[in-house]
Amino acid sequence: MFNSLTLTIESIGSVVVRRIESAGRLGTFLAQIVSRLWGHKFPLGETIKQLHFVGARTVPLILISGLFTGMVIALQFYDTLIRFGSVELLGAAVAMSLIRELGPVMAALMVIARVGSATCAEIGIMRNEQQFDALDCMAIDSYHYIMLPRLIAALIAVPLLTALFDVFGIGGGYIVGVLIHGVSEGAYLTGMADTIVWNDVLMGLIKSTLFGGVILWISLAKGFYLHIEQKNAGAEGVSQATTNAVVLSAVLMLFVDYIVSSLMI
Amino acid sequence: MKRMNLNFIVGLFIIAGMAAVAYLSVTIAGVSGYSKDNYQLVAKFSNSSGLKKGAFIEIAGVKVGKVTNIVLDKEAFESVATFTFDDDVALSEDTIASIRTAGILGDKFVKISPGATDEMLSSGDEIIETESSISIEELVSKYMFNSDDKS
Amino acid sequence: MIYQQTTYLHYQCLQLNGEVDLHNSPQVRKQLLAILKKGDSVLVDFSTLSYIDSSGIATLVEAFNIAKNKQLTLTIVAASGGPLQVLELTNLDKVFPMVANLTDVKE
Amino acid sequence: MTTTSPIITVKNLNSHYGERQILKNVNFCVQQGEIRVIMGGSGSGKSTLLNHLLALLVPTSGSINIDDVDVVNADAKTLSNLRQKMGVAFQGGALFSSMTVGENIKLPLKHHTQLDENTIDIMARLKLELMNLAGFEDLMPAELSGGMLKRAGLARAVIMDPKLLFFDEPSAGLDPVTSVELDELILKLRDAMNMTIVVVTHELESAFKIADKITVLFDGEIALTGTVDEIKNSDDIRIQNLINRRSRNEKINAEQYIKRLTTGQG
Repeated sequence: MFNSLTLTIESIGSVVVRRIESAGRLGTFLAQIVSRLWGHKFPLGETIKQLHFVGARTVPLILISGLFTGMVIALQFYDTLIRFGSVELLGAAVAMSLIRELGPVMAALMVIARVGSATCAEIGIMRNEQQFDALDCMAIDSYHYIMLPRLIAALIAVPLLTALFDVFGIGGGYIVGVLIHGVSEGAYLTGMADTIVWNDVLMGLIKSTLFGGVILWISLAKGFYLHIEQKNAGAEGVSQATTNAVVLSAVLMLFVDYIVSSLMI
Repeated sequence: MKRMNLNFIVGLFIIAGMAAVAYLSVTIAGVSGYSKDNYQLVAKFSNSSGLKKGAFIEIAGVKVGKVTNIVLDKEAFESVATFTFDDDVALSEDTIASIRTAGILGDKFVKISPGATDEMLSSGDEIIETESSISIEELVSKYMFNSDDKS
Repeated sequence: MIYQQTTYLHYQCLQLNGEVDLHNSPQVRKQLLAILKKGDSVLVDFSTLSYIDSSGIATLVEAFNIAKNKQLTLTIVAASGGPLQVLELTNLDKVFPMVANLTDVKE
Repeated sequence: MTTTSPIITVKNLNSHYGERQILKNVNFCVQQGEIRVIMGGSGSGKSTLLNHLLALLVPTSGSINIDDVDVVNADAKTLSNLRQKMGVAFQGGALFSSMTVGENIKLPLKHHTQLDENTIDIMARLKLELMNLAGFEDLMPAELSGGMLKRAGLARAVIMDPKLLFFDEPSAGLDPVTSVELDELILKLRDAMNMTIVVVTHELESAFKIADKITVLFDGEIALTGTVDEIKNSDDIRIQNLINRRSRNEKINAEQYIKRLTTGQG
């Protein structure tokens, strides 16, 4: 009885210790990457490659999901606003919710699904195949050569993807509100313009930049520390690490979302 | 060739993204590099409850400016609002500024009723005649009180 | 200096000294390409060369190819020891014209 | 071999993985120009030893000196300089899957030298020729077989003409012919480039063929370091078992055996 109690306490303790260690690793990992901004030649070629992967190739997904998100919220708001007789607020409502909240969050979720998971798996496989050992042995700094370009690419690409998401979402809202339900075009567009201020757009941009950073940070770290954090270093380890990365970056993203919202509203 | 192709696609993406950001901030949020010339007037209200920074200023239902600042005059305990008008809107000294509500539950805005004198207000001047917010609660309680009185 | 340049018959003779490696092979390359640009054939004298790495070999390959396209020659003189083994390892001893002594060079 | 000071000196090396001790007081030297084979079965600690030599792991105690650099305590700059003089061929090649074979091989040169693009291209092709990989330059690693990957990894390892080459399991997973070719290549590299080569393997045949000296590891301890003949004539029963490919038929302690089977401890 006493024995099992000590065992339980011990195992709880070790879980706590592991969590704290893991958080510490994430922190030092980020600090290492950021420190490579100074005193090194900026890895432009790799960053462009990553902008292509993170940004350009995510655009179709962003456009489609943006369009449908805009259509759905326009439909929902239309149904709500019509009961209060204020459908002229539709444009404002759609744009406001997209620009401030839904755009950044939905675009980030798309980036997690497409880029975060793939990146974590790729980095994990690189770890498994000793590619990081090889980089070390060639005296090539992995933080500088592998991590930094990906993080920078995300910081640039995710806000742009979010803006595209917003614009297509507004377009989707226009289709549902104006073309299908006959809200006047003027009301939809000027309603938007009258309500949205620069602060709203800025909030969206700040959020999406941070989300981009968080997603790549977590995904890179979970892949990079695969050999430390996973019991099974093989294919199972990669899949487990990817799952962890997706879940953690999604949760952390929403946390950051709340913090930024509460600071800026 | 392959490299150029990659740069081209990335360039295209950046341009499209920037265009989207520009659309959101310029067309929708109304931020513009060149600001339309404007001038400021101040107005004091005994109560500006519900009026917010950024609220519209209308003349005859047309938007002519925005409320850019609201502070408390700490001596007179009055609300001092700063109005920013487009330059082509000229107002005379006996202009009346009143805080109104759009619809029953809508936003507060400022309604300007132009005066008739030849003396024009210039930047920094004060609109003397103002009408403060009327809250529904006050209206309702006034009505209730009056009806109580009668009975 | 990593090389000395002399004139031998109608050749420009580039004598390599000591060790040719990643750091000084660009100098050798520059000089070799300059000679070939002027339209002279080259002798590369290995007699005082103790070590040549693959960047040096790659430089010779590039120069040899340019020489061939201009109907000039690039001849290796007095290769022995390590440098010769490197040429053998890469099978270039069968590609470059090689002579044992400067005196063996034909006019 | 030369009698100058050794290029690698390992003294009293101890290493732990968690609680478990992997290396126990390992001592050995490798001379310049030598081909040293580190041999041992799986779990003998040979891979751990290699990782220590490559400064990828930090030992519990002991010192490693490579080319007059204290590897354990070296700062980043010194280590980076040393590593540019070392080449490492990993077991599976460890090529980057997002780059072509050619780009992979040129990577160290692009990073560490200011050589002309033409020179770099020719150097890479020279090494590919050497590894019998001519014409595979523009393929992606995923399109190569295991043996090709290994050779491409070797090409990358020697692209900078290192003084010192480490080779992890050269013949593992290769057909006998390719394996023999690789052994010959290792000998040629040493002779032509005067490289010091450290090979980690469990293959006896190739070890006997290429080694100047062999260091045999058992359970994290050095059983013997010696020439091929010394190893062959060793009367250490474990080494004889390894040579004759006999299984480890240690004497069974019946009581402990039953305990292990039933409780998983002991």
